[in-house]
Amino acid sequence: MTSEPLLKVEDLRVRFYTLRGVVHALEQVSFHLNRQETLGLAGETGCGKSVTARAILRLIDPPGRIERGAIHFEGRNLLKAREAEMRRIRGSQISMIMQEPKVSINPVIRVGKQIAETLLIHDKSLNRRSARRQAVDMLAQVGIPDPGKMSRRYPHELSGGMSQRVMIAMMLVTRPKLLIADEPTSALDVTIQAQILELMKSLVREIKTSVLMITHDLGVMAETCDRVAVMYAGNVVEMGSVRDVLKTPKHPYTQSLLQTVPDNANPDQPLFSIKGNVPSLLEPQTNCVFAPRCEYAMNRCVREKPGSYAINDGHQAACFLMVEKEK
Amino acid sequence: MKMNQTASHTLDKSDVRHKRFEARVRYIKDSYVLWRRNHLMMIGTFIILFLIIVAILAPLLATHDPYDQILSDRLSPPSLAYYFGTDSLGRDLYSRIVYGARVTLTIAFLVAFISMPIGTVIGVTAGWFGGAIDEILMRLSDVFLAFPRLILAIAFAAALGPGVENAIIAIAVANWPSYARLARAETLSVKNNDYIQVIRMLGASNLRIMVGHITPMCMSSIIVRMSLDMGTIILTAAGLGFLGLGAQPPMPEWGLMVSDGRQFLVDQWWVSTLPGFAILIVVMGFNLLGDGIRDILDPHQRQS
Amino acid sequence: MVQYLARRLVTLTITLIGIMVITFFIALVVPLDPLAAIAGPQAPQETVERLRKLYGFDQPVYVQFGRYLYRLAHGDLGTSFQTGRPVLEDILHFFPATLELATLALAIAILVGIPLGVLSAVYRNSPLDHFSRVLSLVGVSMPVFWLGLVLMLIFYFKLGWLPEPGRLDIMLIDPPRVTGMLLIDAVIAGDGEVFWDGIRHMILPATVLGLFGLAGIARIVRSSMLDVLSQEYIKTARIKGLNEFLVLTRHALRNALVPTVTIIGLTYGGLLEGSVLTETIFSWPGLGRYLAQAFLTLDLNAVVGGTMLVALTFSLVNLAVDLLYAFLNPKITYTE
Amino acid sequence: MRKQCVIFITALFLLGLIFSPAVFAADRKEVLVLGMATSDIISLDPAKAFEFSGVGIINQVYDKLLDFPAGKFDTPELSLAESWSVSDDGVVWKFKLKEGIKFHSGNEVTAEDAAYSFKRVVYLKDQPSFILTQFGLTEDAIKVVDKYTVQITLDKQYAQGIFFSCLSAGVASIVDSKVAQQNEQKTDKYPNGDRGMTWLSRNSAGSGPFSLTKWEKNDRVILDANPKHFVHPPKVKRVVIKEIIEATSRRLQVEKGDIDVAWEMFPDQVKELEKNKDIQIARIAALQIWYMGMNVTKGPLADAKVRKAIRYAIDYDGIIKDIMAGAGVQTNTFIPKGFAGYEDKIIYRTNLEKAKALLKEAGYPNGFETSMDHGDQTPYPEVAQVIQNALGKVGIKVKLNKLISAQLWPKYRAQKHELILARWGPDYMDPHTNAQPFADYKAKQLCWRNAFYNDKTSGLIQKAGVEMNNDKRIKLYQDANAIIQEEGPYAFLFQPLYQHAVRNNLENFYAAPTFGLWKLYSVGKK
Repeated sequence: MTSEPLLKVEDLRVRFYTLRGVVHALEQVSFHLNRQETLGLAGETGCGKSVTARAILRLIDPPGRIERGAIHFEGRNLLKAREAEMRRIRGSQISMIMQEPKVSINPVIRVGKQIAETLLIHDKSLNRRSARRQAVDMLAQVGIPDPGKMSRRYPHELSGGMSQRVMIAMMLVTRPKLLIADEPTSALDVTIQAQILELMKSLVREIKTSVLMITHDLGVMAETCDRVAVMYAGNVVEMGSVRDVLKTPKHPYTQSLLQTVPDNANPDQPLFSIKGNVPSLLEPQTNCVFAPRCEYAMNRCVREKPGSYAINDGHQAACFLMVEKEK
Repeated sequence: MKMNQTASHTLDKSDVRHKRFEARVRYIKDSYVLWRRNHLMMIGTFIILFLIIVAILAPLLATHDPYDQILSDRLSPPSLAYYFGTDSLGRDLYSRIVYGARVTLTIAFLVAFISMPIGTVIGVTAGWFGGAIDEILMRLSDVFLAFPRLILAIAFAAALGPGVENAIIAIAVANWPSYARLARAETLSVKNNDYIQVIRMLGASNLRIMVGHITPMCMSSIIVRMSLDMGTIILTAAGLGFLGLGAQPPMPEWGLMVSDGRQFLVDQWWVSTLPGFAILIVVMGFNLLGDGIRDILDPHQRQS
Repeated sequence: MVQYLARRLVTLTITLIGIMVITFFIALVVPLDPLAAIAGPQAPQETVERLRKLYGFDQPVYVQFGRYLYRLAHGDLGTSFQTGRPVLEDILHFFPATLELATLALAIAILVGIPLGVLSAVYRNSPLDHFSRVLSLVGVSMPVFWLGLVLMLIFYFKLGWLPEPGRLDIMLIDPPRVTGMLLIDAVIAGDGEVFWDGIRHMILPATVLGLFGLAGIARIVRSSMLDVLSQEYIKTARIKGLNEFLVLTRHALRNALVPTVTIIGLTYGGLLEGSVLTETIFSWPGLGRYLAQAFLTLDLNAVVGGTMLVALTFSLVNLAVDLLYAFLNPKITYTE
Repeated sequence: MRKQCVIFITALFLLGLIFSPAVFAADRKEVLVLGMATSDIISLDPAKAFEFSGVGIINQVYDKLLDFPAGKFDTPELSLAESWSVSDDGVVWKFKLKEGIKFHSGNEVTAEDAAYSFKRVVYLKDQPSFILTQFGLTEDAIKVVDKYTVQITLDKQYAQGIFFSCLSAGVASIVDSKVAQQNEQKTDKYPNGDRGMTWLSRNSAGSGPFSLTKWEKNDRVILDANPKHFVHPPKVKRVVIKEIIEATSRRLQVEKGDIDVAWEMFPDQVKELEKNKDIQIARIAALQIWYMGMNVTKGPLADAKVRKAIRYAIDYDGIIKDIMAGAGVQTNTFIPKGFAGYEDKIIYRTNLEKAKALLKEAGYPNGFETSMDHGDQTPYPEVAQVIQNALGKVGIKVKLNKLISAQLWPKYRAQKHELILARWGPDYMDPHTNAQPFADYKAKQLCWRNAFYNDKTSGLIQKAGVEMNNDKRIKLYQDANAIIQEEGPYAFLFQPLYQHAVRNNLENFYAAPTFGLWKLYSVGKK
């Protein structure tokens, strides 16, 4: 890792000021993503994966606020960038594939037009016709049959898989440097999931894009990602190469998370579930958020908040156990 | 094992009840917060409350007898003797406006509370039974809906003879279809909910379901509709007054006062302008209130 | 599509028949005597009796109704007492003026209402939101007849920005009647002066009427904008890097308009109705006043004919709106 | 491509707009613009028109055998007729027409036309027809003696004053028979020909100072001058009568100078207008009597004392000074000021004591409850409320019913009212037109509607109807009036003033005491 990473998120904190009080959506999020690698962002739903993604694009809707931290993209801090600058970056440098393709595509505009639009707004020199042509080519690339005809369809006329392909086309047509994929497959049925993942893989390779793959599906992660960051209740608790994290998980949460995956080898073994509930994000976090559910919890864990400790090159975890071990 | 289940089951139940209670409390709390946040709605609420208070306390607030003519003082401008001046018959405008609050409220509420139930019943029935009944009832409401309201009101007022009571009936008649439409739509949307189906399987009678389970579901949107309607009702009444079909003199009805006073608009502005403002403020109030209620009931609002 | 249209037209005719029956009987159960109304206070008794026979009011209700149906079947709406002309002729004569007025009013309502609605949705709960909402409410919160006079007083009398009430300047000769809509006829006749003067005369009444429909539109635009803005595809648009303006116009508004068109349809009906009062104030020779007079003088034929026409227009407008709705919303295709 | 198209079309359109403005070929000075409420017009056919504005317009368009010139309202003068003669038994009348007078169509006015005009009135039997038929006129009673002489035979002798003023009424207008016949058509009401009624309702075939160019209902009436008129060629080229229902709007427009005359201003408006030096007020007492009818069949009202008490209780000053702002004169006679026989002695001045006393005598010391019907146009409601207030002071509780005309008149005709506030205007220019309805119940008019079946008054009126000596005739009316005032079913209130706001640059504009008498030919513009 000599060259500086494409994306470097440092100590990001996002809070939502709602009717019910302050929601600590992101408390302590730091990770980096190297060029042309795929980083998986894992964790249960509601742990802040999507918020992170939005924060990177600086699209946190009110009443949410980015309170502190830095997001370095190609060296410059996006949190400091002007809005106009951000707009230029969105869609052309960083783009994002949404979870629910069917609701994420404008229902009243023909898909071809929507894809072309991405091009047109970022390349003023481009004229409509050639934009349309590129859009159609892109549709072909994402493996949509008869792209010419399809480009004139309305979203509701497409199946879920198709829409997701369109979504991908819309986001990759500008060949961005970073693609955020927010659970790109979770809304699709299993058979299609594989195809979509395959498609993404090949495209990414082809246009040399780095990917931030958000998913709660460890399987998906295992097969698509180079590195993994595990999140819990607004914190990155463990980060490292896929192998390290999945084979030798260090953080108790990661461990229990892995245990929840049903083992196909011996099905008769009872399903494991983490005891206790996800903590309410309303309380301010002064301790290790996982402590209440952690079987190794020490009294230190309920008193202070662990920093993240390196285990070996690139593998780190936010847990006092790491420190204890060294002693 | 078995026992264990039942245990967990009972526990569930109480738990659910508790949760539901909590939810309700939180809902009310949120509503309050939203209300506090929605300044326009607060204003609206206060306007209407004020109107109601004025209506109730009219005899205390009024400085003169609203019917008492002092012809020597006719058309005198606002002064300490007559806060809002006097009209073409030398009656104290302030007192008339104060008493007018009663009339206006009566009209608005009567119309609403006549047409709303009718509309709801028809709408729910149509929605619930569907088929021929639905067709007939909806065609009927179409007929009344296609009638321009004022024209229908004129027709009825002309038929029944002018007078505020008839104006009320007329407007009510012109008014129910909008509720029917609403109620029907709501009914159709809840009709096929599982729990309705369950109740049905448990053998509840149509009437019971319609009254006990469906109508309540329609209420929220109907209430919104009502509060938004109030304004229109008041204005329609005023319009009828203008055409000589509404309230009759010497009744201190605002619309009537505006239209009777309009020939003095140029030189004695107060005669029609002040009751005009009264109408403006009240109708505005009802609208703001209605908008507000709608916003509060709207889930989108609750997210933030 | 065809099926759908057919079905709509059938229901429409049913509605119309219903309306006819109702109006007819309303007008007949009236415990008054249209004739005495026509004859006025002075005409001697025998005159009244003679006229009664002449108009066939000596017959029992069902006979009159029967006759009416018969004539209607032959496309004859009967003769109006007010004008002594065939009702159909009258309606065709008065309706265009109202149509023209209402249409311009609607245009105003839309052009002002939509921006207001969008503004208050985007800046929701901000002072701007409050301002535009109150503004849009002012129009519907005042008795039309009063607002009309006040505006006339200000803009015509005091400021003199706008011409006197009426449809056209006294010195101008209205163009040959083709559509009956002054502006259109003026264009057809290529008569610029009349056209512009006509517009200037129309501004005031159209505004008063427009304000009347404004609030409804602004309100629905606001709420549907709020709804749309919370949709995923808006986020997508932002992710694509569109600026807020494009997001609003190209992506949000387009969707928000879908529910709006229905309201616009209803509003149009409302305007035809509001015209009754507006026309009286601005001495506008339209159908609204004709109908009101008809009711006040119990001009039966005119009442029934006129009401049916208004209802017909109203229904047709709504049909058109539903079709437009289908056009705006690709999800809907009218194939049963 | 499409874009270019649009541009091209709009361009054409705009070009079209710049072209050829069609303006009436005269300047504003030659156009007289009146603003009034004309929505009552139903037809402009002399044989049908019976509404105020309708009759008023017919007066400008048609000539009659006898007529009242502008500003003179006492007795009709010869107009189309050059001379007349009557048989000794006073039944056969001959009228000789002036020669060489032309209709607007260019046809000459002949006895043919006169006969035709009268016959069609009799034939069409529409509202105003009674004005002629009351003299027993039938179609064969009207004969053409020679080209310029028409002869009319009545069923019996009638007072000449009555007959002549009827011949000067709008219904007696002389219509261009050729034009009318050309436009003859069959209608369901007149299966064997409508004598051109349908056509004449919106066109004119007269010889008067103006010809009807256009009538747009609820919009305007346009009259163009007939410069060749045999006595009264108009001073202006064109008259536009603009429909403006709102009095306020009329007033604003006259002050702005957009109209030259604003018809019938409300008293309070007049007060303000008098401050404007560009405006003068043309006022004259209308031949119109505002009265309150009391239905003799309804409870206490049956008692003459009660009716008298009510007459004493009414607050006349309140009505005239405050509501009418002085724009009215109290009257205690059914013969209006302006007609021969008018007596301006006031019998009833407000006197609550007397009223109370009378009620006591009648046996209603604490008054009673009753109701009053009245119209919905200002100032009816105000006047009604003042009366309500006044009667309240003597214990008579009055419930007011504000009714639209469609409800008011039927109720009145059916004798269903208790008290009713109404007004009466003459149908032709002779006291008889008031005396008969007010005092002769056999005429099935006001007297009958209020169920005052008094043969004494009825007899007096019948007698007057045939009395050739005018002074004797007037005396009979006055005797009848004395009785009516004492025990009759009316409380006479006042005669209003017609008050029109007139721009200063108008000359010779004469307010007329009734629509039947206004003439516009005299009006000029500086």
